[in-house]
Amino acid sequence: MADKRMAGCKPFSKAEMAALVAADIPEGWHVNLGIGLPTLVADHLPMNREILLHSENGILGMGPVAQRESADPWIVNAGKQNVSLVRGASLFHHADSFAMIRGGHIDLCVLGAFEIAANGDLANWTTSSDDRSPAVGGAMDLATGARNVWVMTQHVTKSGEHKLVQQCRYPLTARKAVGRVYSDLAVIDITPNGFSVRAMAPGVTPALLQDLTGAPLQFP
Amino acid sequence: MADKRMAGCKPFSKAEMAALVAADIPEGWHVNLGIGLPTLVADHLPMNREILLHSENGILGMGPVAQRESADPWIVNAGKQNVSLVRGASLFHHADSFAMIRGGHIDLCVLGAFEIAANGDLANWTTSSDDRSPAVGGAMDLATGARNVWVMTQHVTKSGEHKLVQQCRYPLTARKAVGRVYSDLAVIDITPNGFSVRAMAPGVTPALLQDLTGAPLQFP
Amino acid sequence: MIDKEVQDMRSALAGIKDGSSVMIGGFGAVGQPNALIEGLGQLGVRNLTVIANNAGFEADIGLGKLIGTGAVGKIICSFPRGSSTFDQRYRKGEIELEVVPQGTLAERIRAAGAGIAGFYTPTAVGTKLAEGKEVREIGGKDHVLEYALHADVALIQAWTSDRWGNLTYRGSGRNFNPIMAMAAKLTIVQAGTVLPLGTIGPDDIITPGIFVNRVLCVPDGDPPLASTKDADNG
Amino acid sequence: MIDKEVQDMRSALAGIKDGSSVMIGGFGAVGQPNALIEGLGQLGVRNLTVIANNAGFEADIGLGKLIGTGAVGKIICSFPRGSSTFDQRYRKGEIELEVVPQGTLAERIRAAGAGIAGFYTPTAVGTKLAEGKEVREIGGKDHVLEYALHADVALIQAWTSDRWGNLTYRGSGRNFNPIMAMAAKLTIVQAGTVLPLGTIGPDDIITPGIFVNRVLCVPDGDPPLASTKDADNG
Repeated sequence: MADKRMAGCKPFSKAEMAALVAADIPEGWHVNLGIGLPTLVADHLPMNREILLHSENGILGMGPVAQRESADPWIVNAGKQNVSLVRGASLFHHADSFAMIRGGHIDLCVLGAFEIAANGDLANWTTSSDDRSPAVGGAMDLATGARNVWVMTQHVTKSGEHKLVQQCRYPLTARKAVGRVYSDLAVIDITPNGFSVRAMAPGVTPALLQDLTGAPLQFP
Repeated sequence: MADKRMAGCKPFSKAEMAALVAADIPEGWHVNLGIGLPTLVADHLPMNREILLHSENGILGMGPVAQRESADPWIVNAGKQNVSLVRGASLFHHADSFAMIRGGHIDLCVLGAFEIAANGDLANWTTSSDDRSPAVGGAMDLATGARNVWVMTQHVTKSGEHKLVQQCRYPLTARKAVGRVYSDLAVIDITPNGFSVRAMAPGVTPALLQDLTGAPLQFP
Repeated sequence: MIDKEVQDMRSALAGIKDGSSVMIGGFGAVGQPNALIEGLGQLGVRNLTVIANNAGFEADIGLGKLIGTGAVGKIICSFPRGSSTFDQRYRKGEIELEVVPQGTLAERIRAAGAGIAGFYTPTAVGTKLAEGKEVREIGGKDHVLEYALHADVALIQAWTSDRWGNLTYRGSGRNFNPIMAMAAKLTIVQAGTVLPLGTIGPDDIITPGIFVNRVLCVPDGDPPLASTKDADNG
Repeated sequence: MIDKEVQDMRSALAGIKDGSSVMIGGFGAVGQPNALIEGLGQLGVRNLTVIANNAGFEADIGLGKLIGTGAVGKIICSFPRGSSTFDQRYRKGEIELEVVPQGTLAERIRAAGAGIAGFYTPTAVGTKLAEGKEVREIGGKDHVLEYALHADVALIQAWTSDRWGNLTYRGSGRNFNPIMAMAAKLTIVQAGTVLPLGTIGPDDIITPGIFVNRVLCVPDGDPPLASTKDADNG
């Protein structure tokens, strides 16, 4: 991002974003980490908290991505990576797995996003400019079913366009789904009054953050 | 039954009725036997045919009712009797069990009946004269879901009233459900043209059977 | 560390109050959480809505006893016959009854756990149990609309558990227990044994701990042997 | 004696014809019945409707290869990305696509197996995947009506079977297999091992044989190791 206004800012790295998310997850939560950026959260979970990772293809209690030499070829996560199981893990079929999701049993889902609206609307599965075949996977189920939906995303697109917006332009994944956004510039809650800033990356000012956001920010 | 017209007739005994039903079950069928008379069918299944018995409380592959000394207290059938499992039996929960029933996977259900109509309507769960609390159990699911529904019943009530009728007076269990009736006097198919007699007990005449039946009989 | 095991009945049942809806697992004597039901009776709460397959059997144990105390204001079940305490109160109009076909009951409970708000089933079409309900033809066949059945609390009997609440069941003790565990806000388990985490293999767990809130170890042995003669039942 | 084991691919696949709808289990490389898919490709049938989570991956194996042959006229799946053969045919308009959210896909398949004609789900409300569908408010929340998804045939990968078709799965190979086995008129299983009846314990059977028509023993070893880097996926 070659935005001059960013001079003096130290945006959160991907690892820092993942660590911020991980630090906010209470012990005992059952968590589904979406493909991409959210997957990094697994590497930052506090060792002294038991947090169970769910994979929509039928695993509760995933461990880290397996090293190639020790990988069990029969166990993959939703990103088709070979993963391990922790002690106490369980396996089940797809209908049971999405019963967990849709039934509100998953405490948290962390997803990527194209756009997040100030009312919590999420667009993360397809863009109107996308000429690939449309593909949704489990995103709609997760965004609708999880008790809490947090998004991890760069604050603006590579070309500098807003991703936190007043209203999504891209096709929705779910309405009023997102509760919190972890971007490289800030941590922002979605409240009945819209975006509310919890924390900012070093050097980011309220004025800058507002400039880079397509809807009004609250600074409580 | 003190009906003078029955002189010279030899109605099927309960065991004979059960044997008739059992003889008609092809190898490989998955069969649910209702409470009461139908339970007797289990004792008459041909030894040289593999027929799997289903119990709606989550068993496929029931064996005979267990002797008290060898009974496993943790395994009961739908009639709350202790039963055994055969080799190859499986256990599952209630929703999965009724998925088997409702999904059309059970080849045959054998039920008792208060009334069977000529169009296959079945009334077997409550009578208008019944002042006990209404109780349906799995009867409606079984009568609706099983691929074939056969009824085992006395041909008339103890007071001589018709049980095979033109139209049920008692509350229905399921519409157009029954395919065949095994009574103490005859084996009767239910066809698009109504009751069609397959076999009669020794000494029973077509005229007598028609007298004891509340809807026209075909004798093909 | 997650540890769902509680050490006494009071902790196990905390939060159940007058008017709570309570699912109770079990079919016949197998898989019934008798200790939890007994504990519930001693709480002194009233006006419970109970969701179970039956309305109990013996008057001096389990659900039959609970109903006898007058704690239950309504029961949703498939087969309330065979319970003298229920019969007495029902005849006097002291307990409300909703009879649901057994498979519809199971599916409504499963739907609640699975986030399905309603579903179309062919069961009960054209019968008095479908009266007043929406009927729709789908695929050339009539179906009744039935709704998810949620509860505040589920009382579950399991054979083994671990500290995460991963459960196994024994024999036909599975019955309604796994689906009820999914359908309640607060799922309380009476387990015969609590094993170290990891002892129950990933393929062997029937109810993952995600559905369980509390586990009370109740090594209360086998259910009584059932009658070997045929019961009047459903 | 019931013996569902067949000895060759021809017997396994008999009855699949032009226009058949075919469910194919698997998620990633795990639980995919690759031998059956290969056999299906060699049948020369056309205009198949395939129901699966993905549209295959590699162009030279499994569903990707099958699509490459032009045998598939329509695919119903949640995530058709990552399949070059699908992409090519889709851009040319040679294959029809119905995208279904993964959980709705699973539930529609399960509904077909369970005799549920339709259900109300909150997933996809307010999105373009709910366009044209009935939306109903139940319990203060909008839900979309979705229908059961049946198939003529299901191709299933299992770890072990017996001659009755009782199945177990390995690791995450369960995925769509158990529900697809319930939802098709003809369920054909590729099993790594066929064990003597009774070897698989009653509590260990995941798919009871009632859902299985034919079993072909295919001891084809482990799936390939997946990438350890994150895939573009869903």
